[in-house]
Amino acid sequence: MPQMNLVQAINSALASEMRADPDVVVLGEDVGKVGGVFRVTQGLYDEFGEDRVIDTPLAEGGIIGAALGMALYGLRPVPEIQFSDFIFPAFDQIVSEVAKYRYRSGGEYTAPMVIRTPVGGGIRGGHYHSQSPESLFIHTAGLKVVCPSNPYDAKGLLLSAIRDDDPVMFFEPKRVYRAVKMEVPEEEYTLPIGKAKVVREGEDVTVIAWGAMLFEALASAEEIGGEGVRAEVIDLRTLWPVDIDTIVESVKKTGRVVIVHEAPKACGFGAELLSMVVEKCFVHLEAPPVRVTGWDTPFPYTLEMEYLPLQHRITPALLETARYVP
Amino acid sequence: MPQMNLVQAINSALASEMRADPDVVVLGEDVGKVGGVFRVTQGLYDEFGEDRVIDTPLAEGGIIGAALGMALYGLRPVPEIQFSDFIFPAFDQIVSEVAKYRYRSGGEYTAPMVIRTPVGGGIRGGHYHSQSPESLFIHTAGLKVVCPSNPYDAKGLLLSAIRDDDPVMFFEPKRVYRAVKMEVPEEEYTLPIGKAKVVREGEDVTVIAWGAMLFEALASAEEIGGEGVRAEVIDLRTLWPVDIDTIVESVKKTGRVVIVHEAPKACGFGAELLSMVVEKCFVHLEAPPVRVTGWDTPFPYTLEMEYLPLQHRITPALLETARYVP
Amino acid sequence: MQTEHQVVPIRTPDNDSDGVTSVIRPDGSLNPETDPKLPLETVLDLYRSMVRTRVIDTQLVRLQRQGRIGFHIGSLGEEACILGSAAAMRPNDWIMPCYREFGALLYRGFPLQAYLDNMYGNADDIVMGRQMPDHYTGKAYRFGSVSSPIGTQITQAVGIAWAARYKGNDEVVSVYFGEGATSSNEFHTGLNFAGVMKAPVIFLCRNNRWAISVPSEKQTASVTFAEKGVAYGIPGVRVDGNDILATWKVVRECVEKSAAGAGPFLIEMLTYRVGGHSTSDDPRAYRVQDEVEQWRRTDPIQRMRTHLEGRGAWDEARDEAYKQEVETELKACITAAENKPKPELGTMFDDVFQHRPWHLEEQCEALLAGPRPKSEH
Amino acid sequence: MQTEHQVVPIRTPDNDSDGVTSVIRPDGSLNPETDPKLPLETVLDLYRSMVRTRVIDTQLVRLQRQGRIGFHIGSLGEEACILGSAAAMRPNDWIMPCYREFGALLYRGFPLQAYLDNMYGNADDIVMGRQMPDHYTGKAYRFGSVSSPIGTQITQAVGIAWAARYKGNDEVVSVYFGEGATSSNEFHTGLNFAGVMKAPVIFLCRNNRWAISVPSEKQTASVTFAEKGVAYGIPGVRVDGNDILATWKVVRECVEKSAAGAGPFLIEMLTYRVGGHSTSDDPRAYRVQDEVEQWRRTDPIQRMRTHLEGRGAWDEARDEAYKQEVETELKACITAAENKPKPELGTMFDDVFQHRPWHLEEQCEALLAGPRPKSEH
Ligand SMILES: Cc1ncc(C[n+]2csc(CCOP(=O)(O)OP(=O)(O)O)c2C)c(N)n1
Ligand SMILES: Cc1ncc(C[n+]2csc(CCOP(=O)(O)OP(=O)(O)O)c2C)c(N)n1
Ligand SMILES: [Mg+2]
Ligand SMILES: [Mg+2]
Repeated sequence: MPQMNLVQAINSALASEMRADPDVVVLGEDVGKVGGVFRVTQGLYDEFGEDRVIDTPLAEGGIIGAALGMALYGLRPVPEIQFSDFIFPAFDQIVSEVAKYRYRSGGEYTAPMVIRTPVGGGIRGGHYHSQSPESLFIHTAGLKVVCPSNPYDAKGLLLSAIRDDDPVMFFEPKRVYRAVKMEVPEEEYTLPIGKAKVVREGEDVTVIAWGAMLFEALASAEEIGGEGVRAEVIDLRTLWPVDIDTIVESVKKTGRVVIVHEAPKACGFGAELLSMVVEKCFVHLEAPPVRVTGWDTPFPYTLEMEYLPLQHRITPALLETARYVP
Repeated sequence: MPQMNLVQAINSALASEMRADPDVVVLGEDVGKVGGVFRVTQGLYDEFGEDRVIDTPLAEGGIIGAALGMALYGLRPVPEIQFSDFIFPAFDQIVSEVAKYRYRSGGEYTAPMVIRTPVGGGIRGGHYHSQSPESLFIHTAGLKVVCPSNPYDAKGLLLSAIRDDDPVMFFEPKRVYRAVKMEVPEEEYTLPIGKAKVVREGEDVTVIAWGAMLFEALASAEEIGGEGVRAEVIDLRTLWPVDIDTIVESVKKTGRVVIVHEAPKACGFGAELLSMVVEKCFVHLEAPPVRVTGWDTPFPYTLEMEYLPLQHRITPALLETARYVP
Repeated sequence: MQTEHQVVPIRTPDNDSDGVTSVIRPDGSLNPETDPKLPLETVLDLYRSMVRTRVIDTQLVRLQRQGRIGFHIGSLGEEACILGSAAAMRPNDWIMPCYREFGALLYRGFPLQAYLDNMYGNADDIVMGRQMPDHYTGKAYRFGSVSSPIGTQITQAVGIAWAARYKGNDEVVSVYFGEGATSSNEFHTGLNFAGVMKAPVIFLCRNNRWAISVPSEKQTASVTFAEKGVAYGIPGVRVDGNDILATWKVVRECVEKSAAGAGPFLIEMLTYRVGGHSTSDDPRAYRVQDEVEQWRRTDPIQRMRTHLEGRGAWDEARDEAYKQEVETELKACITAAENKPKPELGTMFDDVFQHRPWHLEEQCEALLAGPRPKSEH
Repeated sequence: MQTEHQVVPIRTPDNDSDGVTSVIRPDGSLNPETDPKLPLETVLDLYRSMVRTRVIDTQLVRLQRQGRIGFHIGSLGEEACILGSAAAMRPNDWIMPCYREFGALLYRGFPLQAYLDNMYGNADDIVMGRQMPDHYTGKAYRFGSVSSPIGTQITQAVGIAWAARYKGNDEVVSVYFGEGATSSNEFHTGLNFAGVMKAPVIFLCRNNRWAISVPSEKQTASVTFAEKGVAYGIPGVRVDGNDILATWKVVRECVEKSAAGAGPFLIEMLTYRVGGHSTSDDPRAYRVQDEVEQWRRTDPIQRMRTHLEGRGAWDEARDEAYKQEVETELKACITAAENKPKPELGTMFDDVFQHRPWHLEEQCEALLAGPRPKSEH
């Protein structure tokens, strides 16, 4: 089985689905000839031609609006937004149109599309090449939100997302685009949207993470293992609709939970996760749930490692939570 | 003292500040000659002329982008977005520019402006004349968010917001635009941004609300008073930065809290409030905090009264929370 | 060098001259140079479609005033440009509406009852009472879903057209919007994408002179709306939008060219919003009655009727009879719509996604378990 | 009627003819009809500003390759249009940058050390290391803050211009953007608002033929970028952007007209992005070297030097000496910048708001209390 990094796995998913289904088209800025600024669509232009791998003018609203038209017609477009920080010119199309088209047309029309976009910090990107806007889309009824952490999941989830009849926001953690290589089947396979994965079992405290922060959470879990604290690590993979069963089961077991994300704390997805945990596991909670997140500031450049909720911040939060006595 | 409804109080605030400060200008769609589709800016065009009350072309991004330019130059623009549902074409300007200009210019520039916009449902507005997008702006570092429930607060808060050196989202609960009249001074006065108000004291359960839902919360509080349950009602008034002291003090007293808002539940501001309460009052909580919110669907037309978190849904939540035994 | 462009002042059909195509002359005769020479039955059909639209419009405003429906946004005075353009689209072509084009949808065969059910948001409403009145949809009629946010349908139309061509289907997409919408992000992006992609889209700009209270001269400093096509390499065309034959002709020509590979066209249809913006609006607050009266003189229905009567093809009796027929049909639909129940509660949670996820199941159960709200509104 | 527009094919300064103003001829002589007849000292000053910009650009790319700075987005080949236009703005006028205009900021007197501190994001960085390199700001120089999202500065420029006029100040605002940015929402809205408001804005479109990997002919189907002004009632002007004298002349004329009340202008400056989009980009993946070579022949610095040498006002020795001077200054600034500490941790929480609210105080305390991250990156 070939070894692939995240970029290659996503590329492989796109290529295999485009081979299988002529209704799948890719569009976005620089996705064609040059294969995307992160080279995720490399080779697709040569294989499938400029009708299926479309270099668009510089307008995210046009990319999503046109993709929505294609989806309404019956295609399965996979638009790319070059950085998720640049999704906002398309925000109206996404939240007012893509998310609501099925609902507002009484189910007459559907809007199947996968909006792929790199997300997250740690690549010296400053304000506008680092943000994690997932909670804005989770708040918008009608969108599924996926964020894989590793190549295998990425391919399986992307294939599911393209075949899904609902629009899916597909956030790609760019900090780990090339960080991890693992075995990924050349052939197609799917992983279910809506299923989290317990990537490390433990009895003492649950840590919920996704994307690039999953690796930080894992590192912390290993680190505190040395101190005899057993952390269970959940990789959410799908952010919305979230896999509540896996979360509840774990928190009922540990009674303690730490939630990690890069986005600012205020109204981040961590707030929703924390709230759901409290609503569903109140009597099981042995410690206050804790959020380890980006600060409530714009994303900084020089100090980005001080901004991100990395291992050095997750570890003490895990220890404190695991050892909390009321 | 004159009796004013919310529309009149906001109008009075605008007129008095425009008289006092020539740097205050109003711009937006239909704000001029006709005085706004809700008549909030009525009379301003006649009094201050078309240079200070500007009917713009139909482009929210232009309204906010131009307002930002004015603010950078030193004016204090008060742009109006006709419905908060139509704020999304301006979303990029607001979250990428207005919110970050001070920060990213190292404090060289400031972006003082008040973005006024009607918010909320209950006026038969369907998907696009009913939404409550506050959490999207709370999640964006750099914005203050205000939502008054009554005419007196509205005038005092609007005057503070215009004089504030930071950008303020000023959400006006349109369902109660003309519902309540109260005494409002003709002359100028300010109320501090960042201060909530305990509008009803009680020992048994805290209910947090704002805007139009405040009245529903109050009605529920009265209703359960008959059953001997004493609810404390907090009108947040400023959503961000939220008045944490008032909330914590109340929840420490009651040990129980119900949060009410119209926006969908997932990643709504209720999630943040609930999380903060848990983080700050864990050991004081005698019952799981509860959210009574809009459903996680687009905002419906015919069934909107079944969508909104009105008295009929707040009352049982309050009773259950007040009577909760683990 | 200054880029030059032809200056074409905004004209009413009254002072029509070069630059704006029209067919029906003030005396009712047709300009033989522009007359599309449609069979009489088609001309009568076009005329009746306008009358039907107006009868319905008038009745809906009345229902709103009586509090029986919540809202209506109509097409009073704009019937010719809406019906003429809709009729000029071929059956396989697509129509992406703005919000004033219920006449176009009915013209395509959408049942009047279904439209009324949408106006009432009842259990039979095609969108299940989820959207405001006049936010219909008609996929079977190749007609998009009405949305309130201005302009969003424009880029979507480009995507549909692109997709149709990609699939090798001979289909052109028309998309309606007001002149106010030319200021929107989506107008710019839609036309720019269409120009680059050479997508078969007919951009139909209803220049009815007003965007709620904002007159078209405050909307843009360009001299015409058609010339905005220059910015996208798209031919801009102006037509007398109160002349249904002229509209039909110009639109059909563009459709044929576009189908043949000529790419997109921008058509500015000169008309006038005779009524308020919607039932929520009173235009007396911002415009003078004189202007309205001037435009009433070019009423598209009256112009067509003058023509038909001159031809001996129509008369007062037939007009009355036809109106009566529409009114009878309409009354029956209203009665039926009013007697239908509201949509079922659970439908609120359908179609957010294809399948209801757990959280919507949970919320639906909570809603069904009650309690019920005290007031209906 | 089809709106007509003049068709002006995209030209390089090589095949320049009518429609595109230029001054410096291939042989270095000046076209007397267009020559702005600047004093020699000014001409030398313009030349030196280009050389300085290029020396800095070249060095910054090197620093990035060595891993000493994180990023650079430069102006290689575009110096004439950037410096010529910046120089043509009057001292009280405003400049709203895109991201390639550090040369314009330095031209206005911004200290080179301050620019280098920004490139390093150190404690002395004017934006406190908050933004990526090349995201400077210069309010004292009437220069806006660089932002990454494409186009956002365009509507802001209109607001500034409107405000200046409202305050009765004789100030014009210029705003830079690439030809790719003409596809953005903000280009459309900015030009439309400026047209309607008659705001004194000079829209400076650097048509450098590429938007990262997308060539200008995939960006739009309009023949030129200048003609996009038609859509907004704004005169569109084309200038040889590799000719600093032509750029100066055209921009200054527009500034004067605009200041006198003529409203906004759109200037398309024809140039070429000789380097990669930024240090993150390798253009060999999408364009042929021939094209680059063709444009190198019209190099704006070489053209100006040919002119100056022809006049006997410059020679190799002076050129070397000047470059040496800049390099020495630059090296000192680099050394200084590299030796400065990072911004203090607490600064991360300043300027989100005027005063730190409780939640940022709390977060700042948590951060300061540690622990510190394991790696710097
Ligand atoms: C993005 C957005 N902004 C504002 C509105 C409110 N609004 C509804 S219709 C309208 C005017 C539209 O004018 P025009 O495009 O000329 O169409 P017309 O109503 O004249 O047919 C406005 C401002 C909206 N629906 N969407
Ligand atoms: C809204 C947005 N989308 C995408 C990007 C990524 N991006 C950065 S520069 C660029 C190309 C810009 O081209 P152009 O406007 O011609 O300017 P140039 O770089 O050629 O000077 C793109 C797509 C961005 N910064 N902002
Ligand atoms: Mg209009
Ligand atoms: Mg470019």
